[in-house]
Parts: sequence; structure tokens; C-alpha cells
Amino acid sequence: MVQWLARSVLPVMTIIAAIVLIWYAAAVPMNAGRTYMMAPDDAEIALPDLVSDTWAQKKPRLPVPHQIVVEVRKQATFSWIWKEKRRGYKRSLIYHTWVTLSSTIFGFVLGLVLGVSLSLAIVYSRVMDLSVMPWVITSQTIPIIAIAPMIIVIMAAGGMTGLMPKGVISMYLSYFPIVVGMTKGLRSSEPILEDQMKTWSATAFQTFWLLRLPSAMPFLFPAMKIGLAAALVGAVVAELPSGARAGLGARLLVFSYRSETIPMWANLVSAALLAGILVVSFGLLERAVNRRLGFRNAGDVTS
Amino acid sequence: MMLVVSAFVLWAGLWALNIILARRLSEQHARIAVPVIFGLTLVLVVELMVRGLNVSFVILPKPSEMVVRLFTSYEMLWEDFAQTILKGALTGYIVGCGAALMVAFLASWSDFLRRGLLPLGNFVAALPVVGLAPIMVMWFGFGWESKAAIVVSMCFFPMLVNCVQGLAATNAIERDLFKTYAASPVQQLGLLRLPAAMPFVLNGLKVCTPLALIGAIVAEFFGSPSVGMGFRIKTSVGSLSLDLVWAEIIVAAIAGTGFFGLLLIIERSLTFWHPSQRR
Amino acid sequence: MSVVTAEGLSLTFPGDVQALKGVNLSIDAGEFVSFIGPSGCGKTTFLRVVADLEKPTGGEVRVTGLSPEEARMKRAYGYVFQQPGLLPWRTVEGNVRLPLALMGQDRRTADQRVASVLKMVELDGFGNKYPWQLSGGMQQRASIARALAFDAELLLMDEPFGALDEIVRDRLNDQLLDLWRSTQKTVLFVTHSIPEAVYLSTKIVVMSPRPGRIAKVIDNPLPSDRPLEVRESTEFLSVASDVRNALREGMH
Amino acid sequence: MKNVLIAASAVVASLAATTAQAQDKFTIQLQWVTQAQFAGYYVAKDKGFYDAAGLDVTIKSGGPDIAPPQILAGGGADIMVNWMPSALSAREKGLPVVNVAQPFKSSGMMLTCRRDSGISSTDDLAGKTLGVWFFGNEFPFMSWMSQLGLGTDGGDNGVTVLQQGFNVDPIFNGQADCVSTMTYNEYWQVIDGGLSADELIVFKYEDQGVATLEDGLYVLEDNLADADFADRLTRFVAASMQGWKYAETNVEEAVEIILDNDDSGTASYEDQFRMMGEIAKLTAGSNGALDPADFDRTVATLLAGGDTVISGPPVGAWTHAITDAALK
Repeated sequence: MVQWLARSVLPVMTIIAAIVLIWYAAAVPMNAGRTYMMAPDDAEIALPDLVSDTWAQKKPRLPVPHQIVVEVRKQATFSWIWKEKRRGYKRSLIYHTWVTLSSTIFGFVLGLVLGVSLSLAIVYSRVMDLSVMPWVITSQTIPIIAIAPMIIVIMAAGGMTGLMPKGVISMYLSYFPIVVGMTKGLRSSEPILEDQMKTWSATAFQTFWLLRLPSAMPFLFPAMKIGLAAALVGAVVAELPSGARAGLGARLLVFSYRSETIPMWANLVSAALLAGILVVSFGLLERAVNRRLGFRNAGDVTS
Repeated sequence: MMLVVSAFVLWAGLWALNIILARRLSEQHARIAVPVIFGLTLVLVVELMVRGLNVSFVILPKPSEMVVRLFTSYEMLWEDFAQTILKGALTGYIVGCGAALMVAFLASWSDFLRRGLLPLGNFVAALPVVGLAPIMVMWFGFGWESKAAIVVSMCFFPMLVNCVQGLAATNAIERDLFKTYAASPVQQLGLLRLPAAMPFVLNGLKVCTPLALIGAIVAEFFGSPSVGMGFRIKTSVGSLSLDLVWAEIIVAAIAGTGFFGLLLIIERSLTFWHPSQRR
Repeated sequence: MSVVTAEGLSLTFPGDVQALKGVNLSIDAGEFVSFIGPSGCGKTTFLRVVADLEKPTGGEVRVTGLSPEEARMKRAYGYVFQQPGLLPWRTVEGNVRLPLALMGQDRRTADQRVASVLKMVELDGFGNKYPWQLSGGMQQRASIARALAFDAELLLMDEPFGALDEIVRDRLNDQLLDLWRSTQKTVLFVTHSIPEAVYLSTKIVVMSPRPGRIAKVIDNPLPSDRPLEVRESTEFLSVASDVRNALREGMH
Repeated sequence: MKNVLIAASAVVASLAATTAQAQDKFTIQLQWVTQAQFAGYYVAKDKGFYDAAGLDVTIKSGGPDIAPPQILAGGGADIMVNWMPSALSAREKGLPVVNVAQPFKSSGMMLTCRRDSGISSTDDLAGKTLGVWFFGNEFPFMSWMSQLGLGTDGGDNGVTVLQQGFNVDPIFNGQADCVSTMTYNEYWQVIDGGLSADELIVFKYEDQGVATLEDGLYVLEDNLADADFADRLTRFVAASMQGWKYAETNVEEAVEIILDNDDSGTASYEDQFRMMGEIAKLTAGSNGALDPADFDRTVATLLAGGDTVISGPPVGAWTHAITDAALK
């Protein structure tokens, strides 16, 4: 236990501590301009005063960590909701995180379905492999943000609004790693086992279900993890320009119009926390599934 | 209606052609011909559908109009390309990936630093860093510098994770071998760690390519001089010049795919020895 | 003159695993010494201590009269690992040239040397191939050529032929003997195989596990000129049976 | 107590909305996020004016990358709020939109400059860096600059144009000498940011004679011919104007309604109250019908800026048919 702390936790903590220190230090020069602007002309400002002012501005260029923590707590607590009466939930970060999370998951599921079916087509059909694969790569070099508003408009023309267009944009970003990983995975079953299946004259479906799919799992999970993170990026990006009414991306945008930097950072931190929770819980799922299928997990002790 | 029907017929015909080509042509030729025909099929089908269903130019312009725009407005497109891709994205890409490589070198000497950076880097690489775009514009101004800055912050961590893993990708025998030769740290880096890291480095560069494009264009949505691909896309949507919007998107796709292809060629020539590249 | 000496050598790994305990051994110049024993008996560990890849926790080792670290710094030995350990991005020539380049030898002399050692292991003509284009046996020969490249008088070989089939192995054993006779190097050779140990060595060190220690040192009376048929001679069989008995006794 | 009343009325309104199945559906696309700039529509919805007119109205908020004409063309909305230069530009491009009502009489657009940049009149603008909104909002600016004889490609005899994000940071960061502001929104961000009114000099587009018509209501020309649609539209315009007049006189209640409808939960009461006050100044003097003189002035301003937006005076770009019916 102690060894684990020293080997794994201590280095991470040290680097986080270093980042926080640098952050506080950087806030002083970055916010000093506004301190001087607000002060009377030619006023001399002593360093301690400068530091305390730059760490406590209302609209700083770089808010310091404790300002952000306070803001996150303020926006995420339930007492805030009650104080704001019935529209209070709309002011809660938890609500908006949920909005973003729901379209992330929706988009991820769409991406998973698209990614897995494309990779099946690619693995089992040479024409699909040759035709589609290069365009799958090209699709990722099209900046999604550029077409996000158009996707929303085109889908609105087809009568689809709300979660659907956001989900499609998330899907667009998340299907790619899944196609790549799954294709690689489906092609990774050992030739000797393929031959073994052949000796038993297994059907194509049996070979797929009993051999190829399980062999693809160790590839699929890391790919899904990347896809999940990409789906979150997609959800945020889709909320940014699209006139979405709620969600972390929409709030980020509106706060940025109003130069409300502290709430902006609070939103960014929530998005980061959301990403962290998603990735960690997915990691746990991965371990559980791999255990069950008898694959070795990356972190398992070998001896 | 005729046009819609012919779109389906065309689709079926060209798909059948592709099936035949995939069987008949040599591997080398099929790899080029089949995807090109597939792409052309898509374009033609969209063209016919847009015409056949009378889709408004505001929703989706005809592909032919986009191509015409590509040629008539090439000067403007080139200026936007230079501003966004060459200045913003490429500078950020080089700085971000270069810095990540440098930090990875440092981390490869210190086990402590590596243990600290790797989990953090993995975590940050999963974050929607693109949300920093408005903040970068606030900090670094409206010029290409802020676009480069967001690209740096988007590329740094994915690249770092790849480089750190890559520089640790040597096996025990290789390290022992260099120890028995009493090789200096610089020799070990140059002759062992760096070559062994190349597949990872190139993978990082590939991952960062679309990120750089997205970052540079997104940042322009939050403020820019009156030139740049993101600026043009945004303002052209406003003035309903959708053909110009799509022309910019085509330029971005060509630039991205071209760069990606270049990386594939470099990968092939530098890491020909890696199991994934052997043919 | 002793090339390798060990006195009261011990090595305990973290977690209280005694890999070596009280090992005393002296190896003279020009000897071919085999180390044989069940897994966990410390034969590989002993070789790694000599090569300064592990630090002993007790006792002393001298290699060519120096400490292992000094010997390593002077590049006093060549080491052949269990696997070929060839760098996949270098050609066979490039791999063999690697230690010479590290030692700062100029390209022309290095090239001549590379050509001559490749000839020695019968790989001339394969210099431009990449390791992964060669069979396992050829890869292992390339790795021996690499260990020979800088002409150290001491050669440390850790089960170099362990993963090869018997036909290839016989052939490589034969080549190795020729090489040893023609170069007069001192060889420390770790193996699992009794016939291999008896066929190659002038001296066989039988080791036993938990803790790793020397059970018996057997001198091999076979003449230095050994055709493959020697393995059917009664002399050969009696040495082999000595080794087998020593191994059995060491097991408890 | 008051909040309880509002809550109760909202509950009633939502009940009314769910029970009235026979209501005609109607969708309006705004051109920006939910704020007091669109108070009339939200008030009309929440106070039940639309219900009373037999309409089930959906209000779609906009955003920086939402082009309302595009939504309209795609069938995502029946009517849009848009500025006239942008709407005329869409018309010129081949999307025939028609102004059916004009709740905003005057323009709220201005250029706000720092006095310490050495600007005291329009003569001092040469060589300066100005922040301008694009996305259709740049046309009156271009027109103004060309009337002043200033190029917009930089240089000493022209001005350098920045695509201003939708906040006023550039004036604080020293990236721009002047920024575009609306009387009801960004100007107050500049004040809140720490620059006092006497540190600033403000050029109102109205005063410079280059004002163009802002928030108007536009529909597709083809739809107008449809009697059924025209009927719904008439009812919509009438109820919306009722909403606007209610909002002008009941500012506090209107602000509460805006806050209720702000799904992003980012609007503050103080900001919206101030905005509502400024918006009321712009809507004052309009009964909803477009004043043809204002239209002609807008067209003249745009034409003075060259033929970038429109090549000539548009024909049939507005109609009084709806407002005549709605306001009788």
C-alpha cells in the first residue's frame, strides 16, 4: 500500500502541486493589467496588495484555482437551487453536466453502432475495406465545428432537433477510433485458432462469435475509451455554436460573451470532471469484462 | 424524379464496378482506383439527389457549385489557408508536438517524472481541451497566435503520452545489451530509445493532425482578423454563401488528408521494421 | 591466469529471494565453462553479475582482474542473450557494427571486422537483410557475430541456443566449438542441456536451486578436437551421467 | 408573494398549452441567445397571448453560428427575427424573405472607443483598429466607412478591422481602439469591465445617419400567398406586438419571464433589467408596422457602401398586409 502510494500517487500529486503553484504565480502578471487599470493613475501598488488583488478579481484573465472551486461549489450545491426557486435547476452545474452527459452517451452509442457495423463490413468485405477506409480517415480531417451548425440546420429541415443533431455530431467524432480499433481487433485472432475453427467446420457466425469477437475485445475497449472522450468533445462542440439552450458548451459560450471568466472556468472544470468520471468508470467496466473473458488486464501483476 | 432514380442506378452501377475492380485489379492499383471511384460515386449521387429533390442552396449546395467556387475563389481560399493552416495550425502543431517530445525526453531520464506525467497526460488527453479556445483568444489576441496556442494545448498531451510510452518501448534485452556496451546516455537515446519510439511518435503525430485542424478553425469562431478559414466559414454562413463554406471545407479536408498521407509515407519509410508495417 | 573469480558471492533479491549464495569459482583463460542446473539455480544470475547487469549483495567478483563495472566500461566481454535481441530497424550488418560504432571505431575498419565475423558465423551474404527477414537460427548466429565483433577475450552466453531445434542447435554447437578453438577465447555458457554442456565444455559447473549455489564442478576429460560423433563414445556418456547424478543430488 | 403569482400563472399557462390541442403550431427563430432583446415573444408566450390567439408557439433561441435565414429556408421555423441588412442579403442571394413586421423602430448599434486612443471624432478613426461583428452585422459598418472615405484593409488611410468575438475584451486587452456595442448589451459590459462613461466616446449609427433596421420579423415569400399561413401569421404578429407593449410597461415582470426561459441559466436579473430598459427605447414608436421611410434609409445606407450586400433597391422586400390586418 505504502509502496503503491509512493510509486503511483506521489509523482502525480507532486506534478499537480507544481501546476497549481505555477498557476497562482502566473495569475499575478496576467491579471495585473486590470489591477493597474482600476487603480487611480500613476498609483504605486505594493507587491502584497497586487498579489491579493490579482487573486480576487471579479473578471480576471486567469482565475486562480480557489476562485474556481468556490464557483463550482456555488453552482453545484442544492441550496443554490432552492434559493433560485423553480428556475434554479437551470442554474445548476449538475443539471447542465447532465445535459451534456446525455448527448455524450447518446452520441457514443450511435458511434459505437456505426463504428462496429462499419468495421464488420470492412473486415468481411474487401470492397468495403478498399472503398470506405480511406474516406473514414478523410472524414476526420473535416473540421466538425465547421459543419456542426449545418448538420443542425439540415437535420432541423428534416424535423430532427434537440438531442438528435448533438448526438450525430458526437457520433461523427467517436465512431472513428472505434472503427480503427475494432477492425484491428477483428483481424487479430491467431491464425492457429482460425485453423482450429476450420477443422471443426464452424460456420462464419460461430467463428465470429466464439473467436473473433472475444479476440477483438482487448482492442475494442481502449478504442471505446477514446471514442467516449471524443463523444464528449463532440457534445461540447455541438453545444458551442448551435444555439443549444443548455449544456456545458452552451454555458461556456454565453459566459464567454459576457467575459465571465470564473464561471467559464467552472464550466471547463465540470467538463473535465465529467470526462474523468466517464473514463474511470469505463476503465472499471473494461477490467470487469476482460476478467470475465479471461484476458489479462494491463495493470495486473504478473509472476 | 428521373434524377433521383438515376442516382440510385448510378450508385448500383459504380458499386458493381468496384466489386469487379477489387477482385480483378492488383493490390496496388485497387488501393487507389477503388476508393477514388467510391468518392466520385458519392459526389455524383449527392449532385443528382440535390438536383432531383430540389434541395435549397441554403441547405446543401450542389457539389458542382462547390467545385466551381473552389476555382473562382482560389485566391481568397489560399489566403485563408495560409492564415489558418500554415500560420495557425502548423505553427501550433510543430510547437506543441515538439514541446511534448522535449518533455518526454526529460521524463525518460526520470522515472518519477514519468510516473507523474503519464496518468496525468492520459487524463488531460481525454478532456475537451477545445473548450479553452475562447480563453486562448482572450489571452493571445485575434491573430494566428491564439490559434496556434489552442492547437498547442490540444496536441501537447496526446503527443506527450505517445512519446513517453515510445521512449519506454525498449525491451529488457535491448537495454541490457546497451549496458554491456557501456553506451553513454546520449548513445542510448540516439541509437536505441529514439528509433524504438518512432512508431509511437508517428502515431502521436497522426492523432494530432485532425486536432490541429479543429483547434485552429474553432478558435477563429471566437475572434479573428478578417481572414482565415474559420472566419470565412462563419461569415459565409451568415451571408448564405454556402458554396464558399463548402469550398473551405474541401480545402480543409484536402489539407488534412494530404498531411495525413505525408505522415503515412514518413511512417512507412522510418518504421518499415515495425510488425504493423511489414508486408 | 584467472579470467573470472568469485569468492563467497551472494545475491539476495528484494522479497528475500536468494538467487546466489556463497559461490566460489575460478575460471582460467581459454576455458569453456558450462553452467547447468534447474531453473532458479542462479546460473543466469551468475552470468549477469559477471556482466555487471546485477550487483551482488555479498562476496566479490573479479573479471579480468577488475571489478565487473570496470570490466564493462572497458568492454572486456561480449554477451549473447537468450533471445537474439537484434534491433529491428538495423540490418544484420548494422546490428553487428553497433558495438563498434559505440566504441568509436572508424567505419572502414568496422566494416572489415563485420565482414569477417559474419563469415565466421556463416552469414556472409545476409548482411543487408533485416533481422526479421531471417530464421531464428540465423538471428541467433547474427547475435553471436555481434558479441564477437569487438574481439573481447571473454564471451558470456546465456542459453543462446535454447529456443532452437535440435538440428540447428547441433550445427551451431559445432560452429561454436570451431570458433572457440580458433580464437582461444574464454567462454561462460549457460545451458539446460546435458549433451550440449558435455559436448562443448572443458569444465561443467552443476548448480542447484533455493538458494542458488554450486553443487559440483566437473572437469571434462574429452579431447579438445570433438567431432559430433564423440557424443556416442563411452567417455562422453560417463561424463554425462556424472552431470546427471550431480544434478539429481543437488535437487534436495 | 410575487414569485408565487408568477409561478402560478406559469403553471396555468403550461396547463393551457397542454389542454389546447387544437392550437395552430407556429415556430419563431430568434437570432441570439435568450435575453431581453426578445422579451416581446417570451412575454406573449408566457402571458398566454399566443394561446389566446389560438397559437402554439415554439420559440427557438439562436446563437453565434445560427443563421436564421438558413433555418427558415430549411423549414426549421415559420418566421425569423433578423436584421434588415442580413435579410436583404439573403434575398439578394436568392432566398426571398419578406419583412412582415418591424417591432424595432431605431437602431441600437454603436461604435464605442476609448478616449485615450486619441479618438474624439470620426476624423480620428483613420489608422485605428476597430472590432466589428460579422455574420451579416458588418454591412452597416462597411457602409459607414465608405461614406467616411476610409478603407477597411488597414493602412494609414483606412482602418484595420478585427472580427470581434461576441464580447468586448479587445477594448480592454488593447487589441482594438474601438469595439462594436449595442446600447442594450455590450456597452454595459464595457462599463462593468471598469471603463467609465467619460473615458469612452460613443458613435451611434443613428447619429451617423447609417442606421439600418434591426430586429424585424421575416417570412418566406411563398408562404405569404398561402391564406392559411397568412392567417396564422397575422395572429402571431398581433399577439407578439401585444407582448412587446406589455413588456415595455411591465419591465420587471418581463425580466422575470426572460429569466424563466433562459435554459442556460446564465442571465442575471440586473443585466436583463438594464437591457429591457434600453430595448424599450428602441421599440418605442413602433406599432409593429414597418415605416417605409426607415426601409428606404436602410437601403440607401447599404447601397452607399457599394454593391456588396444588394445590387439595387429591392422590390417586394416588405409588406404591410399582415400588420394592416393584425393592428386593425
